[in-house]
Amino acid sequence: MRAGIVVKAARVAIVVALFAIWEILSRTGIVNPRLLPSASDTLTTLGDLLQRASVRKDLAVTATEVVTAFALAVPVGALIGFLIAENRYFADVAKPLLFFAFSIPKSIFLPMFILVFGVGFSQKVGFGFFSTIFIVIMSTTTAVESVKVEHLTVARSYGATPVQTAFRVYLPSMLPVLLEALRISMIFNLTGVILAEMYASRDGIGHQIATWGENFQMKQLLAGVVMIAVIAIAFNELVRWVETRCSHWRT
Amino acid sequence: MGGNTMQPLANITPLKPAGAIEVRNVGQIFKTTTQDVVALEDVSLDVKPGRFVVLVGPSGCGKSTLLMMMAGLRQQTSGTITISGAPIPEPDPNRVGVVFQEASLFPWLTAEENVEFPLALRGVTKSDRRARAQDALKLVGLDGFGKRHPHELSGGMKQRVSIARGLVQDPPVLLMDEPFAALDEQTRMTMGDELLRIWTATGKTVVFVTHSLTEAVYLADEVIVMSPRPGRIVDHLQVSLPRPRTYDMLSGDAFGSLRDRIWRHIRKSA
Amino acid sequence: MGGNTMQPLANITPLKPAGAIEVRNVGQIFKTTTQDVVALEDVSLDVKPGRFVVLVGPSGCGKSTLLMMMAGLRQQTSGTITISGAPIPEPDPNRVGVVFQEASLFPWLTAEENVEFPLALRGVTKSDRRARAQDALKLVGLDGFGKRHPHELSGGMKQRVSIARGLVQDPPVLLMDEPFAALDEQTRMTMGDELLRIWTATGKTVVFVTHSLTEAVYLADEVIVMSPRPGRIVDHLQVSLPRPRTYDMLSGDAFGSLRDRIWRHIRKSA
Amino acid sequence: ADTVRIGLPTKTYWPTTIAETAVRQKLFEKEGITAELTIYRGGAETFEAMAAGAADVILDATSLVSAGRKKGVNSKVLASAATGYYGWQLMTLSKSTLGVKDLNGKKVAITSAGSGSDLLALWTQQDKNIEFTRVPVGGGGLVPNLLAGNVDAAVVYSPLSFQISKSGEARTILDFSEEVPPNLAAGWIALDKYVQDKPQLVQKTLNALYGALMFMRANKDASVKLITELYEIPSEIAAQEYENTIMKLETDGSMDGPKIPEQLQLALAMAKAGGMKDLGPAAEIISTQFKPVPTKF
Amino acid sequence: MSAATIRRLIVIGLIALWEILPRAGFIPELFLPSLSSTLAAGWNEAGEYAPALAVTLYEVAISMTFACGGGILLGAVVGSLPRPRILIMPMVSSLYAVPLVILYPVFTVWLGIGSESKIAFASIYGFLPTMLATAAGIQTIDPQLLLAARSMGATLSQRLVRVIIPAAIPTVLSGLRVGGALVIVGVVVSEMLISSAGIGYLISRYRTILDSPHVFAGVLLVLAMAIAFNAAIKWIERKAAIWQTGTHAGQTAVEEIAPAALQPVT
Ligand SMILES: Nc1ncnc2c1ncn2[C@@H]1O[C@H](COP(=O)(O)OP(=O)(O)OP(=O)(O)O)[C@@H](O)[C@H]1O
Ligand SMILES: Nc1ncnc2c1ncn2[C@@H]1O[C@H](COP(=O)(O)OP(=O)(O)OP(=O)(O)O)[C@@H](O)[C@H]1O
Ligand SMILES: [Mg+2]
Ligand SMILES: [Mg+2]
Repeated sequence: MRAGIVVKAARVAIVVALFAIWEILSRTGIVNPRLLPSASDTLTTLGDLLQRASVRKDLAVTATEVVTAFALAVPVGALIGFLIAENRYFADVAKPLLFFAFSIPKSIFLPMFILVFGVGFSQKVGFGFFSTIFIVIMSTTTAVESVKVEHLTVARSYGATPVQTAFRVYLPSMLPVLLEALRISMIFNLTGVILAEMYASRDGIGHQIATWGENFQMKQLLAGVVMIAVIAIAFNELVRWVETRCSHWRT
Repeated sequence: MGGNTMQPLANITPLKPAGAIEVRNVGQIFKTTTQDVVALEDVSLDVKPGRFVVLVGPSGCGKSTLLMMMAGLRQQTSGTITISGAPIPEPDPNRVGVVFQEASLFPWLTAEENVEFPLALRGVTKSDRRARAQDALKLVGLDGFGKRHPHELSGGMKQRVSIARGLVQDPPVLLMDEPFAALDEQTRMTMGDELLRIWTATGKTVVFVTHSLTEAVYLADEVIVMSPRPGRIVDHLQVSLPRPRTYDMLSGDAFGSLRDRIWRHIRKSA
Repeated sequence: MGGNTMQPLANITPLKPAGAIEVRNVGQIFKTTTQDVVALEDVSLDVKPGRFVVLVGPSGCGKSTLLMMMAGLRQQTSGTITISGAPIPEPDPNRVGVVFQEASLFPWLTAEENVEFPLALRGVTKSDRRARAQDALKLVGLDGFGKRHPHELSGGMKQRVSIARGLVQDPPVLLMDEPFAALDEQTRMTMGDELLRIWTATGKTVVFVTHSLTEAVYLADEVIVMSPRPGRIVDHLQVSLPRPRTYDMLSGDAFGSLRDRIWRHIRKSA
Repeated sequence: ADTVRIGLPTKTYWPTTIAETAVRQKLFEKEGITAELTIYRGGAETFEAMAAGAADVILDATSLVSAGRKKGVNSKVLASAATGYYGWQLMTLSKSTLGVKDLNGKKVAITSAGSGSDLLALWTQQDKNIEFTRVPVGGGGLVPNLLAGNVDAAVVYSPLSFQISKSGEARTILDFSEEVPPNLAAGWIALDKYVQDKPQLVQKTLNALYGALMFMRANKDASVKLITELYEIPSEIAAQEYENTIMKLETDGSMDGPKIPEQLQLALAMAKAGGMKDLGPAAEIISTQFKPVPTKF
Repeated sequence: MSAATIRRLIVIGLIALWEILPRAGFIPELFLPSLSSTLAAGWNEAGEYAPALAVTLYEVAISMTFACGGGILLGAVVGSLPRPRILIMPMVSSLYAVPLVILYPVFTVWLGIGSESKIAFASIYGFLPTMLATAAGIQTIDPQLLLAARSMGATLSQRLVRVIIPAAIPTVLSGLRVGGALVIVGVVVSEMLISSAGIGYLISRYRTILDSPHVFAGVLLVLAMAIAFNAAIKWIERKAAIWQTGTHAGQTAVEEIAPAALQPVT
């Protein structure tokens, strides 16, 4: 954190360099500009798109779905993951089954969600939840497994209840692993919601992006992708902010 | 050592009656991948309420194991242990407190927060907790180090935080596993005297493990000497030196002969 | 203690010349979130090759920090340190070996494998490595415990494995941070004698941190006394007692006066 | 008012234009109903949505209706919508000199296996008696892969086909709207159960949809403007789309017509050739219950 | 009742439901064909599924090497060097935030439409979680252990192989689990999107023509791959447990070996 400014500068430099390469590749025609419109064109298009009320509305819809799905998936997933890590019996029963569920491409189940929820908010949220929960469960299990036995013994000797142990020992010591998991989960969640929107939708940004792609509107498509990436990155940064606030005790 | 102004721990007052410890024919066998290890065999021991008992014995003889069993952190393979009249299948901070051989501080908490931890578990209010943690830290000579994280403390400082964490709980039975091992002689003496003062004031039962025979005799009502593998009790001495103890007694004959008697056991068995 | 038949460490032979240590005006300032801590200030020190130097001082005075800097594990904020004539910006096991204050064993390796670890790093063959590790474990009285994992060992046993790991490296300069803190007095004495024997046979330079003043005087050529925060050297004693040392010397006047002199420093500063 | 949920297979497909027109011209309102438009990823997805009860009236390939009956989804074609693949073209890069016959042994991009574009590719192989590899690249991959030279030709749908032809990037070597014999490729569809429960609603929906078609035929400028806006394409392309697809759609919609069974049978035969199994006779899926009466605009 | 029994009962229950629900007409066959018809469909077209499975397995195997091998290695490097960690990690996890699935059709332009693009996609898909999990796991390592290794002159690569990876083994393994599963998903999804071979291709093709028994036959094969992968990880876990005893995971594993030896952890 002390070298914060240097690191930040380096990071900005890398981002700028990436955009510059993108621009050059496209402008010089090394890559067909029809396939990869230049960075500046994409950003201009992005600006135009954001002017449109319909796009802003789509973004708002998607954001609401994403946030809802995430807010549901993370606590539920974390709880299940915790139970699995803590309770051997439950783990033996559930772990392999969950793992198999995790290994199947989720998009196969999209029709099931329409069957159960119809098309709409709950279907998107449901699918976002479904895409996220398994990774949350698995990451929580991982995180729990990195906790030191001595620390648990100490807490036990002070008569910590399971809930207290969870919040005062597990949570802080798992934090780095957990936050990383949170980041990945968010990405899964976002992808899940967008896939659901692409699959069947009346609104939402995923639906727009699918159309742009199928219509070979590369500028809009890339602008849309940038838009989603920015949302995900903003979330990433939020998590990182939490992380730096919480783990200053690490050297 | 930062500001060695050790002050009384105001909040440690004789609230709860001291506990009795009864250990009956206790054995502990560890199953390892290679073979079974008989760590303790047929250990029986009675600690009356309010006594200060010191456990000595060569490295690896089972002292820590015995303490863990008394704390309910490990179940014996055979025999029974009761604390204040009841078995202890689970750790119970209302009956027993432990200071571990390794400091085992939570790295994500500051020294202060580490000491507050057991109080926070019991729902003591923030301000009350803070005050008591401050007192305990003052007591171990770490006034002003409350805001540091464990990795910013020296080995001895960590051990002292761990002692403070044990004391702040104020349990009727206090089990301490080599608490002063990483301390210099002066700090060790001061801490020993503080411990005796608290003990006298509160009437706790203390079981204390140490490798320093001088410390053992200086602190104890009774010294229990253990032999190595399988760990057994080979001697049980009553230390009848008057209290308060002074460092002058260390050169006295009574002291010397007690120390020698223990030393002979240790020498033989190690 | 399991089979205390300490035997000579056959493979520790005087292969490399001992190293000299020069510490010049060294300071160490830790930046913490709350404030800056001056851990060491203007420390200068010369250790001639082959000397046995003991470092004492109250808890938190900066002994471990000084050792870490000599080992190249931490860079000083100011001043210079040279080992065998060259600065040590990086740890260099060919010049310096360290035994840490906390055992720091690798939990996934057995005792034996932990001791072999530094040899494995240097590509010593399996059989050679195993033989040397066995010797080292025998030396610290842990013959037969090679197959155990650290969590299956007692506190003192872990510390001894850590000592064995330090010795097996056979570095010209050996830095030991309270290596005997968790040992009972008998084992401590035996280990101290073993260490002196190895030191005599190999001519290593040893810097040894301890809190036991008796041990300090018993082992040392020179004792360096440090004061607490900011850590400084307040005294530098030459121990001219003849070698080999015996435990009878402990009651002699020369010994007593040296011990007293150190004690007064510690008492004052702690 | 009753709400009808209309399922549309992709955004830039003519049914969307029709349904949107009906909404904007308030034709549903005039019928006293409201409509909710949902766009799906493709024909199969739309059909599944109807089967799942998430869509009431959909526009889809007639072959799916037949396949669906064997899978426990009972629906029928209520109104005929298109008897050709309007705007669908087999295209190569403009600089390429390949003709249809030259595609023997080459690679041709389709959207996905079993889709409309696959059907057309298979038909081409049969009709022209050639063999080529069909490469499913997804809707978004058609033009990029063609431009990058990963494939030699692609089956492109409208208005994308008009667009890349206009931009000079690609040229048409086979126009499916001309070449494929008329068959009932697409129709408005609903579940039997829905038809039974709400015949009135279905009738009104069809009225509005065909009313929209009538409106579009009568108002070129407004329609082109709508297409431009909806699909974010230049107005020339929109005009092309208007001429080549909208104007060719079935205006009547009645399933009573004498040619209907035959045209439907032909559509099913094509689907069978495309790998669909278990297709029933055409008669099973014809519903003559409705005759769209275009809503007045 | 033992956990394995319960699990078996659950599986049997699921299988029974799978057969009964569609048969009884509670779920249209379009959404879930009965297990028997799925198996029959798979069996009848075995000649088609077998080569597809071979293609998918080949792609999975190669992607797995890239994703898991590379992910662990890079995660270990990045996780143990503070400077690159601060610099690179945010960028990497941000990069992962770009929704690749959407861009995949465009990527095939450069990577081709054969196995390469699937391998690239699945590798990236599985690589990042493996790497991020490994890097995060490494941060939970006791710094004292690294200090000790450094004092013994361990080079960076030695520290990596002998300290960092063993110490982080539980996290690494779970990273591997997640990464491996994602590789399978990645290959199948990219096959579903764009390809003319593999299980994913068959799934999406049959799906487009509403042939659900054949779709689920493909899904069953994917499941079989996951089961095989899980068995492999289990095997590694058991091996690793012997030398991993300092953490919760190790403890649990040791308990499995000698149930009487240790206390349950909580
Ligand atoms: N988890 C375990 N598995 C196997 N053996 C164990 C385990 N814990 C302790 N032991 C063995 O039990 C014996 C007693 O250990 P204990 O830690 O009680 O010794 P101690 O008296 O505290 O020694 P020290 O003074 O060195 O701390 C030792 O031989 C040790 O190796
Ligand atoms: N990483 C760090 N950050 C901040 N302060 C530190 C750090 N490491 C050590 N210190 C401080 O430096 C001082 C010296 O610490 P050091 O560990 O060298 O003491 P020591 O002499 O070894 O004590 P002990 O005998 O208790 O082990 C202490 O006050 C300690 O709090
Ligand atoms: Mg012990
Ligand atoms: Mg120290």
